[in-house]
Amino acid sequence: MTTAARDRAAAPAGRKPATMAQALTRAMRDAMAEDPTVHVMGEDVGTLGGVFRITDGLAKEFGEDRVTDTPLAEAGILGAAVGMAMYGLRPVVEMQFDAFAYPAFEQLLSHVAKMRNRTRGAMPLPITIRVPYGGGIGGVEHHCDSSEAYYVATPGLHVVTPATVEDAYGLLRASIASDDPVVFLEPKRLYWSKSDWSPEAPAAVEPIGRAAVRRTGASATLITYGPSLPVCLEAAEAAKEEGWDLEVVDLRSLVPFDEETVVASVRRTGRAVVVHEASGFGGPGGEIVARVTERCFHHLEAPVLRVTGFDIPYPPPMLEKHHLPGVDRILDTVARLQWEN
Amino acid sequence: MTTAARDRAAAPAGRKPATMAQALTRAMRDAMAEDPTVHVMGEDVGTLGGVFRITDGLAKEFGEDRVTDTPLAEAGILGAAVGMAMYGLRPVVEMQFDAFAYPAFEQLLSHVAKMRNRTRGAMPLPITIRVPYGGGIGGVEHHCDSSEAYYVATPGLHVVTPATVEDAYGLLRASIASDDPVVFLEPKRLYWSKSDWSPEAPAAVEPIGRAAVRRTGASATLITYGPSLPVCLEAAEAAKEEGWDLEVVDLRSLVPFDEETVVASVRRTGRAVVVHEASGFGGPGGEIVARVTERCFHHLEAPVLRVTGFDIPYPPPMLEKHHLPGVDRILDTVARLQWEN
Amino acid sequence: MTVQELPGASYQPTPPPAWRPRTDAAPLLPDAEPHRVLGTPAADRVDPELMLRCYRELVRGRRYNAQATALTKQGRLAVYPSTVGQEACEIAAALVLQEQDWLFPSYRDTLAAVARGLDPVQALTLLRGDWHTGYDPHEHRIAPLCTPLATQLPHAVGLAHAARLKGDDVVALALVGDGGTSEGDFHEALNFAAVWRAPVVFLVQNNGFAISVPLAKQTAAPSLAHKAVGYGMPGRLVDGNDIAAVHEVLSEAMERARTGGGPTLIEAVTYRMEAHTNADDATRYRGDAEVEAWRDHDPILLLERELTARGLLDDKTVEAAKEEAETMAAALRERMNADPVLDPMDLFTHVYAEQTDQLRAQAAQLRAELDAEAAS
Amino acid sequence: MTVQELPGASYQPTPPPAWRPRTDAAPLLPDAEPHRVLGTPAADRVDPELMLRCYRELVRGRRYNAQATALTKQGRLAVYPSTVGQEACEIAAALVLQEQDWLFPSYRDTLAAVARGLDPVQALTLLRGDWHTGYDPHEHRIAPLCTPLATQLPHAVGLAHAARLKGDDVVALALVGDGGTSEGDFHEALNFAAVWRAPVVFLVQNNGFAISVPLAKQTAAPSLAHKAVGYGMPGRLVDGNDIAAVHEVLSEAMERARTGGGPTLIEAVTYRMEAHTNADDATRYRGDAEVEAWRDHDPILLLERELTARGLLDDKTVEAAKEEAETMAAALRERMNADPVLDPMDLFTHVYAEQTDQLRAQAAQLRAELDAEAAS
Ligand SMILES: Cc1ncc(C[n+]2csc(CCOP(=O)(O)OP(=O)(O)O)c2C)c(N)n1
Ligand SMILES: Cc1ncc(C[n+]2csc(CCOP(=O)(O)OP(=O)(O)O)c2C)c(N)n1
Ligand SMILES: [Mg+2]
Ligand SMILES: [Mg+2]
Repeated sequence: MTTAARDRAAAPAGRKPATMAQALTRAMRDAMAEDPTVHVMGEDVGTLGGVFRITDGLAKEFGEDRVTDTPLAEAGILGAAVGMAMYGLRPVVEMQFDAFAYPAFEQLLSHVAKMRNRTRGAMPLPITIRVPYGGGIGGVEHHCDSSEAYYVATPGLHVVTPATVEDAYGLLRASIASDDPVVFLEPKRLYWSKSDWSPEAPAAVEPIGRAAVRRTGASATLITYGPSLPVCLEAAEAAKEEGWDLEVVDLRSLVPFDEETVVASVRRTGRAVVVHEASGFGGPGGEIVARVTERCFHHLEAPVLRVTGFDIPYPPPMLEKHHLPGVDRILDTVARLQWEN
Repeated sequence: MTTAARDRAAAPAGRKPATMAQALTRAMRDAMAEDPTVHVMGEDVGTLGGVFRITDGLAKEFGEDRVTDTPLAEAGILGAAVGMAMYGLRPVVEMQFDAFAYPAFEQLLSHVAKMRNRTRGAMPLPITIRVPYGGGIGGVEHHCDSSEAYYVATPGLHVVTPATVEDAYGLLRASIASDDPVVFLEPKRLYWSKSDWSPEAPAAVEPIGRAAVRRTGASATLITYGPSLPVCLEAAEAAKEEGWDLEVVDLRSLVPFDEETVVASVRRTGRAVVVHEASGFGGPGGEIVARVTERCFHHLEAPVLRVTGFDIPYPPPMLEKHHLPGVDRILDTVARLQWEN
Repeated sequence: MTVQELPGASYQPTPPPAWRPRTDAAPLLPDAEPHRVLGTPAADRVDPELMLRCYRELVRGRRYNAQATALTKQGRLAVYPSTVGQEACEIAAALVLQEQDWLFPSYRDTLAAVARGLDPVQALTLLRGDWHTGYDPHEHRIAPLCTPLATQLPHAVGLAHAARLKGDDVVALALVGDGGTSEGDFHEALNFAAVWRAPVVFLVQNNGFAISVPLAKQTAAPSLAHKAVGYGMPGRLVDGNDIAAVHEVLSEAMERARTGGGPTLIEAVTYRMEAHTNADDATRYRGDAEVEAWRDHDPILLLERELTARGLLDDKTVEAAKEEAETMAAALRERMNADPVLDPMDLFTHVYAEQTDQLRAQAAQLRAELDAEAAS
Repeated sequence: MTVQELPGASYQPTPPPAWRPRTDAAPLLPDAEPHRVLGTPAADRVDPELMLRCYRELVRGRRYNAQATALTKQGRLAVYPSTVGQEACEIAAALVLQEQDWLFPSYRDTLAAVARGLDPVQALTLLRGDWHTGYDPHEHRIAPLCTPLATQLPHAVGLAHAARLKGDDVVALALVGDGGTSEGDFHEALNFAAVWRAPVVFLVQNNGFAISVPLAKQTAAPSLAHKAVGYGMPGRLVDGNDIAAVHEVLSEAMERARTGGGPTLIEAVTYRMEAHTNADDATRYRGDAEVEAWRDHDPILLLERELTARGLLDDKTVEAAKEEAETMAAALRERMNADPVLDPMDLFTHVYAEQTDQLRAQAAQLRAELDAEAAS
């Protein structure tokens, strides 16, 4: 069952399907309506509604003072957001694409991630940094990076990424509500994924930090997040033919990392594969493998394997399909989980 | 035996001890003397010789055109170095401290790491970026980050870090000679470590990418690099009292990662601990654990464990000792390697 | 009344010792209004041959833009950022370069690269998506088309600086947009260039917008050229649709750079007549009236008027230019209609000079997958 | 001869439609030489009470610097970047602020923070090393001392902007060094400030050096104040050792910001009389003669001369100021001689609002280690 199918199954009858993009827009809208300190800022987020239209309509509803087209300078945007947060606002910053967040890394690593700590809690920074990330949309260079490794390695940041339309709403609301800075990674290629989620009855906003078992299974666990969830669910369907009943865990947030849910699953299945688009070497997968192995060592029938992007710069559009973890590569890897033993 | 002790033991009699700082200076000097395309640039590297005096004397010997005090702007420094490399020079860039390399991350991630790839090899960038890193010197905030996770997660970069005086010379020479960009991480607190290494007969320059077994042992392998090597060697000495004979592997380069040397060691000992100063979560240790576990699964008596910095912003000077991996914490962790089984 | 005579001030105040008034010869403030040549007395001094060459290039450039946009509709290009309306800047930038000079284009400037002599298919490779940079930058001395805004500017400075150190007669010309001037890299590059007196020229094409964001939200400066003042370099403001003016101002700056006079910042006032790219909807942020107002200030039109007034533009010339443009377009269309030949193994070939063990293993994995696929 | 009469130019050229000459009231070019007050007719207008207050503060500030440097020698401070010679800027920056205003200091500006009312022990916490920021920024509205250069500037802009949006009467004053002006964050902050007309004032203390690098290697601009031009904000050049001048220029800028006039960039020309920090060896990059030349332009001396000439400085005042300074220094010395109370568990307390499971486990590990250590 694909994500969309699952979502449809779960939703009450009569709802119109909504896209992840719409759910994100609605999350910001509701947060802004509820809390006057929420401000949206970034390049083209106002009049245009963002290059992905995720902020569509917000400037019209809330005015330019709360939804601001900034000058074109990412360090300036995030740095200004820091100052605004110091004064009690809750900025929601849009970085236009993954690689265009890099100019803001000094502000992110040296201030955003550390300010609460530096001031013994006196100056928390409730900033949400929305970053469209990942590939699969035929984007040219610098538009498809999976940059989560940088964020995950930075203590003081939360790193959240939705894989379903419901979560796009719920997790973004929770991120904006968080008193800590959140890097909110939006899987570009799921922007137009749909479910019967309805903006009229948005899901309850739960705190970030809990993984979700998206499919139960007994043979092995696929651990994944964001853009790779639909691929893993598809792989799990296909695996049935091979006689494997795969469990699929959607991490939803990389920091905090829900070790308990993951460990419980892997202890049960005894085998696991971590799947993500980011390059393998130094990517989040290594961390997950290390933790899971430490906690599940005597339950494991085989080493925890990974299916990830290659250790290369993101490829040009015409070659990206070879780079991205696909169903076949996942199944090939599941097959390497020492089933004979 | 400490590194210095080892180095002394290995060196021919009659040599005067030299510091790592001196070996680094000498490496640049020799590279510049041999190759007129080598240029050194950065903040305070000229007249002052750098805040750590690593470029001491170079401006005097080679002139300001080749050893340049730049304006204070790290993206500008690295960006200009890119242009210089495009024209055939071999820039050696000094970033004054770890955290002050962050402003240059866009140049590093989007250009330095990718230019060879983007141009199908037509425009390689032989740039060496020297970054003093890590703690243990009582430095205030932003002066002690272990930022290697960011570099390691960026395909296209080599990431090299010496732990001995000899390697400081040999690896820096090799890095400058490399046709690829190298992030050369200098462990600040080893700058004043000494050995009988002599600038008169510098070690042969071997290509980067090979780990070194710094101490052979049979009970378990400590996998480490840079500032943590002396700590691991000390721990290995202390472990003898507990009856453990520890092998110590110095990675020397994180990218390329010498999997063969590490795997051979762990297959032999059956147990391993990865030790580094960088925060554990998302740090290089997870990658190492994942790879080693995959390759050594059936040789392992226990999960590969890690001793790392905590998942916190680098602490203030008076508290750093609690954060840094020390001998006791390493031994406590070795003790957890399921010796009873 | 002098200071000394003041009640209470019985000593001689001195200025701070380290402070020295600078007396650079370079003009401090840029032109009060955009420099123009066409339709002014200055046009008289322009070589008719140059004007006619510009005309042919402009016509070709316009046709190139149309063809590239057409290719997006046919799915042959993933995306195309048009320079319709900005052709005068693009062409002039290419024409003022000597053989050994370097061009540093932004992602929008494929036309400048093509006008410099780059094969248009190679220029469009990035946007077609079969590779990133479609050409060897050393061949025509054109740096890779640069997408992260303003990041190419320090490269231009570094290259120019390196060339000067080597004693080579090389000037770097770097192109950037109005939006790009807000980035930190713009600032750092211009500062380095001025301090190093590097032979580099910065051409800002102020086309009114950074995607949807108008200049008024980008800067409060009197002009973007005024930014030169803060770096201690000359700043020039020029009508970016007047190709003779752009050519003149650029040539002067190139000459100054070439003869040791250091960098120049030039703002060319122009307008992006089409949407940001084919994927953009410009009606969301600007009205037709504004676009229409610029039609009468079209770079081709301005030059046509001048040439006509001077009796330099006969039907034959017009026809020949059109024909040349059509030939280029037809060839481009045909070549772009062929599917590019792809080798997935290229993914691993140019990450490092020598493949790491890890990459070798990954390449082997992909090879095996491809072989299996081919076999099935 | 008008354009129309030209042979060949038979049409009316128009400027590009979108281009409008800006006619801002703000002066375009900063002062031709550093603004001065002391020893000039302008000094007459300065309130004697203010001058005397400045005098006491300068003397205290000088003593604070001496005490802090002494503490480094006793190992009570890890490092101290002195502001000897720059006290006029530090003090004036504190004095022009109203209660509700915010100060954004760089790592060097502990004196400004102390002069604003911050407990000196809290100001020095960072440099002693028991924690990072030693105070609650909200208490005195002083942002954390900022080490990554120029990164505090966008914070100041954002805070000022937020306050203005809320309708609060708050101005942010941000301090930065001459070296810091080269960073991209400087550029981005000033541009944002100007575009948003944020109530923020930027004070550049041009003390001649960025560690070892002199201004001439930092910029080729006529002055750092000239950088204001490129952002469309007023730029002022002031003698940074003339406290009355700095106070005046800062006050004007603060007032302009407060009344909706937007940001100002001020360059104060001053000199770092001591090494970069106690760990630095200034003899490597500058000669004694240069330092000596500045002794006669010492901020305290300049003010003393003025006060003496006006008969405002009697022995009693001098003594009282000295005594006040000694009392402060003695108290600081005594308090800094006590070992700070440390709790290693603080490492985990303020990483997030709520500890993650991972951090809880790590805290437990350290707790156990500490307990074991205490038990052994
Ligand atoms: C560092 C960076 N941030 C954001 C973007 C996304 N982006 C692409 S083009 C563009 C607008 C550029 O405007 P301008 O500099 O005026 O150039 P123009 O498009 O008008 O040629 C933006 C924001 C980018 N490419 N690089
Ligand atoms: C981003 C960054 N790069 C480098 C440094 C290291 N550093 C500390 S102070 C300093 C010089 C600063 O000079 P200036 O801005 O003139 O301030 P001053 O020290 O004179 O007060 C440098 C390079 C830093 N703190 N931050
Ligand atoms: Mg533009
Ligand atoms: Mg300075």
